[in-house]
Amino acid sequence: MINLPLLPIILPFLFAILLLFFKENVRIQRALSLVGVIISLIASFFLLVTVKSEGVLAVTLGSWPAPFGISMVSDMFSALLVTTTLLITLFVVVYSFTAIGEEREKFFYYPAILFMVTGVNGAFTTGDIFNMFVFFEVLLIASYLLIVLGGEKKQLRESIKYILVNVVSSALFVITVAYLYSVVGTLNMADISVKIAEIGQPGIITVIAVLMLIVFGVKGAIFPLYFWLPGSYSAPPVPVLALFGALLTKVGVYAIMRTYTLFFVHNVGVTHEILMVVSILTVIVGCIGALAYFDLKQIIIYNIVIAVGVILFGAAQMNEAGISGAIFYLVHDMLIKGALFLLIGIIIYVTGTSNLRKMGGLMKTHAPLGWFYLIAAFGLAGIPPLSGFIGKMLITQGAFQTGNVLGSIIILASSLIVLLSVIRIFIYAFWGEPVELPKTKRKPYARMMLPTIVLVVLSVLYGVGTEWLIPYVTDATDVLLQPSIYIDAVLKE
Amino acid sequence: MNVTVIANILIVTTIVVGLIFTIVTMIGILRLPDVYTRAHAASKSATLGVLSILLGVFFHFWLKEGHFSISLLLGIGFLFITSPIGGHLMGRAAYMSGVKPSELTVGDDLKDAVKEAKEKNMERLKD
Amino acid sequence: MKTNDVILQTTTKVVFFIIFLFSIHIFFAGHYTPGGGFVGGLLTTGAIVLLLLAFDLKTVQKALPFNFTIMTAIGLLLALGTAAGAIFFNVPFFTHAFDYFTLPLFGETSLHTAIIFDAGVFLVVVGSAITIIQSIGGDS
Amino acid sequence: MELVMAILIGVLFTAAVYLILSRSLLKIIIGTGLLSHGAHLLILTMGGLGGLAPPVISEGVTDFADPLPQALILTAIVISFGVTAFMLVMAYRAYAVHKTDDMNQLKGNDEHD
Amino acid sequence: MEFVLLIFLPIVAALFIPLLFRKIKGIHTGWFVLAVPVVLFIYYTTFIKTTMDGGHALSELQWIPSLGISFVSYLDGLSILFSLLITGIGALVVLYSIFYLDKNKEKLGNFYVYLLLFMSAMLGVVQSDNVISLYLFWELTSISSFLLIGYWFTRDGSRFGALKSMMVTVFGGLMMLGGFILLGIMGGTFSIRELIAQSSTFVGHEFFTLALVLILLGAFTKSAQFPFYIWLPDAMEAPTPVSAYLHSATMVKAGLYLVARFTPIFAASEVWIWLVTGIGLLTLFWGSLFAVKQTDLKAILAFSTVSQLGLIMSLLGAGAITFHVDEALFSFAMFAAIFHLINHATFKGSLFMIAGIVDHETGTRDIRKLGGLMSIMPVSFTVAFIGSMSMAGLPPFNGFLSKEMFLQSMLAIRHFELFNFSTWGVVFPVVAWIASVFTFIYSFYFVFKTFAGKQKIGKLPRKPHEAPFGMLISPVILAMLVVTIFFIPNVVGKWLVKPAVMAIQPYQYSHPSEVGVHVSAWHGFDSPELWLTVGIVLIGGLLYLSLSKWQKFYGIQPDTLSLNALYDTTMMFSEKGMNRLSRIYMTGLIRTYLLYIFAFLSVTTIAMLFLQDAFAVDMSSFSKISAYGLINAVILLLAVAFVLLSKTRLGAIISLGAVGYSVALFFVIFKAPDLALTQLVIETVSVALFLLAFQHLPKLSDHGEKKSHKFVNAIIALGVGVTVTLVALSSHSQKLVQSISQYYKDTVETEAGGGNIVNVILVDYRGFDTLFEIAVLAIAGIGVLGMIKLRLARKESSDENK
Amino acid sequence: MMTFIWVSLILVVLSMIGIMFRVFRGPSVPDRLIALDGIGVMLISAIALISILFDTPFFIDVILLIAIMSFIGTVSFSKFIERGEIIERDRNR
Repeated sequence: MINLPLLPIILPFLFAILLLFFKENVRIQRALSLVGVIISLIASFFLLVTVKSEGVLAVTLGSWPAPFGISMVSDMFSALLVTTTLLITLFVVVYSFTAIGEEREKFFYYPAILFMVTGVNGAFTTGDIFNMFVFFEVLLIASYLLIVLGGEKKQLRESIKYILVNVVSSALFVITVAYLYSVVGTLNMADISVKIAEIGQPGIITVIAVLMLIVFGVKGAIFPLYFWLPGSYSAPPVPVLALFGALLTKVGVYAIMRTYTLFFVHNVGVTHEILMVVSILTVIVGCIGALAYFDLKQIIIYNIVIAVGVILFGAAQMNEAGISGAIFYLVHDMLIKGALFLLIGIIIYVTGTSNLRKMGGLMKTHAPLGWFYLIAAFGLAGIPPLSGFIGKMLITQGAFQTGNVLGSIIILASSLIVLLSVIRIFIYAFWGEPVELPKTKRKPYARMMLPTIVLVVLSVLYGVGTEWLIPYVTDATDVLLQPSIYIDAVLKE
Repeated sequence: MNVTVIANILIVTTIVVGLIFTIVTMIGILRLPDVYTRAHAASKSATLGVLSILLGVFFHFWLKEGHFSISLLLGIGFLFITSPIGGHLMGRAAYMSGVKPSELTVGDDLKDAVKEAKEKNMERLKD
Repeated sequence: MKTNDVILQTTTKVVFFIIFLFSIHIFFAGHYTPGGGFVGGLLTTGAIVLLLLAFDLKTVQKALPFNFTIMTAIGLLLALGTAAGAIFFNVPFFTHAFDYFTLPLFGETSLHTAIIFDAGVFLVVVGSAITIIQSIGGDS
Repeated sequence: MELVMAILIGVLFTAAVYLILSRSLLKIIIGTGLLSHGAHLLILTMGGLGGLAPPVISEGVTDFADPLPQALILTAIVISFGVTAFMLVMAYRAYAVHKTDDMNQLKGNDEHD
Repeated sequence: MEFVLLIFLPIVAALFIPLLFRKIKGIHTGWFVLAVPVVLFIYYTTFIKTTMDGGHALSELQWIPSLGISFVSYLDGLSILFSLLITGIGALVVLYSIFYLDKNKEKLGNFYVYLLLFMSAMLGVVQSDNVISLYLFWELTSISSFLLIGYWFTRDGSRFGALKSMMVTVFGGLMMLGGFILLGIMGGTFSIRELIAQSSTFVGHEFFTLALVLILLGAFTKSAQFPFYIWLPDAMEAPTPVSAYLHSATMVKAGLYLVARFTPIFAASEVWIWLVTGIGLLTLFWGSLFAVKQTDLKAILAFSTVSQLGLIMSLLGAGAITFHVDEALFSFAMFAAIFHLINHATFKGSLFMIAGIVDHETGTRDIRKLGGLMSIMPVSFTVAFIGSMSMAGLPPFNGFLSKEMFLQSMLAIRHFELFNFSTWGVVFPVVAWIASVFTFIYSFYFVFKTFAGKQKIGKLPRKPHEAPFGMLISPVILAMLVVTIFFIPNVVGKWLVKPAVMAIQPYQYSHPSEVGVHVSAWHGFDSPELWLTVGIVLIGGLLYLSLSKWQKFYGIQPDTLSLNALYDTTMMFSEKGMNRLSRIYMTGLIRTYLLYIFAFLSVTTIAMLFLQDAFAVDMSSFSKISAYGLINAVILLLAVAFVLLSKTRLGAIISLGAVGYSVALFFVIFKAPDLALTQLVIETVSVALFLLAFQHLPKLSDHGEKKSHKFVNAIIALGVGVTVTLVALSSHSQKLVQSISQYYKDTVETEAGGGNIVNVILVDYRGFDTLFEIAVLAIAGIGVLGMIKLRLARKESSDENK
Repeated sequence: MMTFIWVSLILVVLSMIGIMFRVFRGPSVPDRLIALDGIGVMLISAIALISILFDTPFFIDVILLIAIMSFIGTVSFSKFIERGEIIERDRNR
């Protein structure tokens, strides 16, 4: 099956198109989107297994030889991310059945999700820099649709900022690709890597590297480009927020990791130093934000920023521990952010507010919610044996190995701030004197709990079962650290 | 006197005619006193100008390159149909949006017609 | 206010067909000369816009009774289907096939699966552009 | 020619950014329009402007303009058309709901309480 | 049997607790729980025999073998000692809690789950041979402590204390993890045994001191050393059994365990000895000083715990000296440390239980309201008396023995000649002695202010009476131990202490019996420590009697200058301060955010361009300037200027259209017919769209934007423009590699069957781009439809009213 | 011959620039529009001449396209100026 890497992209796309035919029928919408996600997920698992056994899979579309057609490349890194993406989408879709409301379901909610997943998976899989731009646009426009769908006052206000920042960053993306094309004359990522190695990364390529960092940094929300994120992400309803929080910034992070391990590896002293400084600053500003707010959504949103900083810090180390830590942390963060957003969605549903000061004593009425929240919170903070630990440990190890002592200690200390910010939610919302809750139906609560719990359990398994994942992560790390594996797979002819 | 020379003469003539009209258009648009007169310059002489030039180019491709361009002919036809209508619409739009004609204008029949129509409309709304 | 647009409406009826034919021409010419699905689709869109300008939404809807969202979806399916056909032959996605045929009337022509793909593009462009224009125009 | 184009593109970007930073939503949208024009011209310029003929196979022509940037621009044009349309509608919906196009009044408090 | 699994036994048991609590109402859940520590205690005693011979037992459970992380239960003297403390005291505490906590009023299910969780965690900490799993259990103790302190979660104090303890201890834990990772890097393994084996190679490694400091941070925070002790007094909000268990007998000793465990690795370092001894002594002094200030029974005990932990810590530091000097003089410091650790667990455990009993029976723990309970609660008094006197260091109680040894060690430090100790060493015994005086005072203060003096029964919330029998069992057992140990110190020493000492100082002993320490209560009149003790009793007694006269001097210290105030300020800052800080730059205005982005973009890029020597303009690579190109450029410029200057929206659209058309003209000039076609059509459709949308939009206005803002905007915009231009010129001048497009020109006819290369690229070579680009268009279409048709804004009341 | 085309092209472009002056001067919006329409027409001439200069027939489609587009543009602008709304929902209401 030569087209295997394409399936996780094409299948959601196909189902999204099919859903357009049944705009008004909510039941078909739900069923089809569920089926679509599950089938794609199965395909992605199959892909994961194949990549494990056969190494990097590359297919150049249209049977053209490699640098001329568009190559799609599934290495372990992208296969892992693709699978995680679909996994989270599955839970969010099930959660949405009860949480999103029938009006939105009738106006292309599910197609938009599937289109977005198409874009995300495409961006993860593509081996062509301009094609990546196209996939970015697919996921962005789907996200514009999701963020504004419903047309509530706040949504409209914030989505303008979101769309504006992203339009600017897209324009920057285009010009950066143009610069790169001008210098190396090719668009295929493997080929670019080869060409850059041939010419030994002159200064202009380093400048382009910085531009790339800025382009992807806007999407990945690094300092000082993240400012748009907290406001915009707080606008859409929770399931959308969960999807955004778990997936969108990660695409930017993926792109940075990919380009900084594949292209710009000949002047590490400059490019990766910048990346590292920026990532530490990202962690710090994320921490400030996570503490500054008393709003459930905002606290978790700022934790996205922190996580981005941590992952990129790991990636900037360019050694085995650092990179595999970054990969571990990346997947962990996708899972746990999804879980946390779904959890706070339930809290907001139960209490009718996202303001922490208006909550209290939920432990007396909603104990299971509290416990699962606590587990997820500890997982986020990297308490072993939960999911965040191993990534953070490896990242720190990698940083110590390269001698970045201060950075590692900041990363470790950031865990404390993360813990403080999420435990504050626990203390305010679940402990304390109970406040009067608005009347809510029990049934939706239970239905929303189901996918959430499974996701939390998955994240716990991710932490506990680290040993099973290590072969996969090692493969992914190898590809990132040795670009030749990737290049050989793409340019094999 | 072979074909090329004839073709050249044809081409040059048409293009020169076109150029003259084009320049006249420019002068008209710059110098005429109000919208309506300028619209007149733009829609009529400009159309003529472009038609001639296009014809010249058509001849060039047909006679010298052997490329009988249907779309060029189509374009000539299209311009011929639409250009005056565009002028008409713009003139009307100008009038409706309340642009005053030049003081040199002798009579304004449309004013009364519009007034009448408006009054009728008001009456209808009253019912 | 009721306005008198007889001149415009009459010409539009003629001009619409000119534009439409031209767009079809450009669409088919695409593979060898400038043009293609995009421009073709956009031109058709332009033609429909002209209709909308000269008449009104309701009239045009009656004249062109399509659901443009569905048209978009069909276009996407068509494009995807052409590309995905390759899956059944286990060759890389998007592998096109073409051959030269000698058809009566047209002379030697190449039949290319890319043209189906381009037709998908055409449909999507028309469908979504008109969807957008109709929605904005229909908004009060 | 590339020099002229580079400066021109710089001007386009300057104007676009200036408009994007302004307070009026309308100007911002117009600014994004300029931004995409600038980006498209840039791709073309980066491919090189020296080609002698359009990249269409015809007899006796060998020195084509670089077709690849053109294809990329075409893609980019269509995408920015879609995004602009979307943004336009979003802007006027925002105006309809918020009754203002002043970005200072459209500011969020970013949930600072 | 794989006894590593036993670490998890309490957790497994905890799984059934909520069920038992809910199903079996008649029997106090505690009875079921009690079985766990008892069984474990009995099981662990069987190892004493092994450890007495200097042996150890090992059992391993793999977790992440690829990274060298596993659960290893490594039982040597030290681990067994702690395991026995944990399970032994644990059993007593559970027994006590059965009577302390009412089975009908309390949520015992939760309580015992937390307690069992803690027990597992603690066993894990003291038995793990792998630093990573040690860290795992370490954090688990912090978490279970958090849950236990916050057990009565509706009380403000509980929540505050829980958070505080968690913040401090988790912080330490994280730093410790950093230290562990550094050790792992230095030694290439996470196993403590293997690390110890190669510890000699670490000295001088660049990370050595850093790792040491980081690990000590972990130990100091957990063991409530100065200045991290602040969490411990607030942790007293926990139910008393918890305080007795976690916050005096076991969890706080984890830090001591850690220091002891890592002594073989770090003892070589001067920093280690100074820090451990110095901070320990400072904590001892500080804790004892402030214990006298407190008025809450449990707070007194908390500060006394802090102080006693400091004592043991300083002993551990002094014990490390033996690494450098092989003199008998220093050899018993380590013994004293371990011995006092045991003693402290016995007397402090009993004292806490008594404090709980007093609280339970009188309804208050405020020492100012208590007094004269001696006659009403004789048994409690006896236990409290025994515990206090032992704490004060008086015979015939075990505290006396270890206190004497402590003083002896501190005196010995004077003779240590390395690391500047010869000059500063004299400070140690002086501080130790003063601290002991205060220890004496607070011990008396605790027991006599509560039980002696006038009865103030009227002031008590409840009518006091002696505690029920069950509640007294545990404190009485502990008190009996206090006395017993005094008489058989050397038996305890042989069974428990010496094996532990050997585990701490493997470089010195090969068998426990080699630890040449013999404990005796009487050293003769010429021993200095005897006279020190006499001095303590005399001065302490005097000061205690005049307590009311000088206790008020504590008021001198303003509240704002204390460490607690520091913590409170920090927490306040983390909420309010961060909020204020974030308000400064998170303005909610998109202009601000974009300013950051653009400024960053232009500054970094231009800086990189020149720093990296990348700026280059190579005129020869440029094509020649054509006249029509130039004219068109002028047209474009004019159009752009008109866009900027136009005052009406129509004018702006027209000029934007003009820009679009001249771009199209550029496409014509640069031989791109496809682009020109597309651009023209799109521009027209866009203009139509603009016109359509603008009928819904207001007139163009700059809303009175400030001149200064406009100026800043212009500067930033110019910066971006210049950046784009410069990079464009540079990258065009450095076309270092031939473009791939020649391939398309060569194959388009033969292999792709087309003539228009651009179109063939679009539908064939790069058809995938096109497929998703039309997807973008389609999504935009449905998006617009959704946006216009779906309007929930009408329904919602409004979120702006808040 | 080429020189002749060149000169013609320059003349056409100069006319365009002359008309551009009217676009800026106004004074009314319809003035500008009319001037723009004129520019559009001249653009057609210019491109026609350019196709001769470049010696390629591939731009001829552009000519027809500009004609179409400028017509649509003119119609929509004039409707906008006249009525403020360019596409009505139902005219017969």
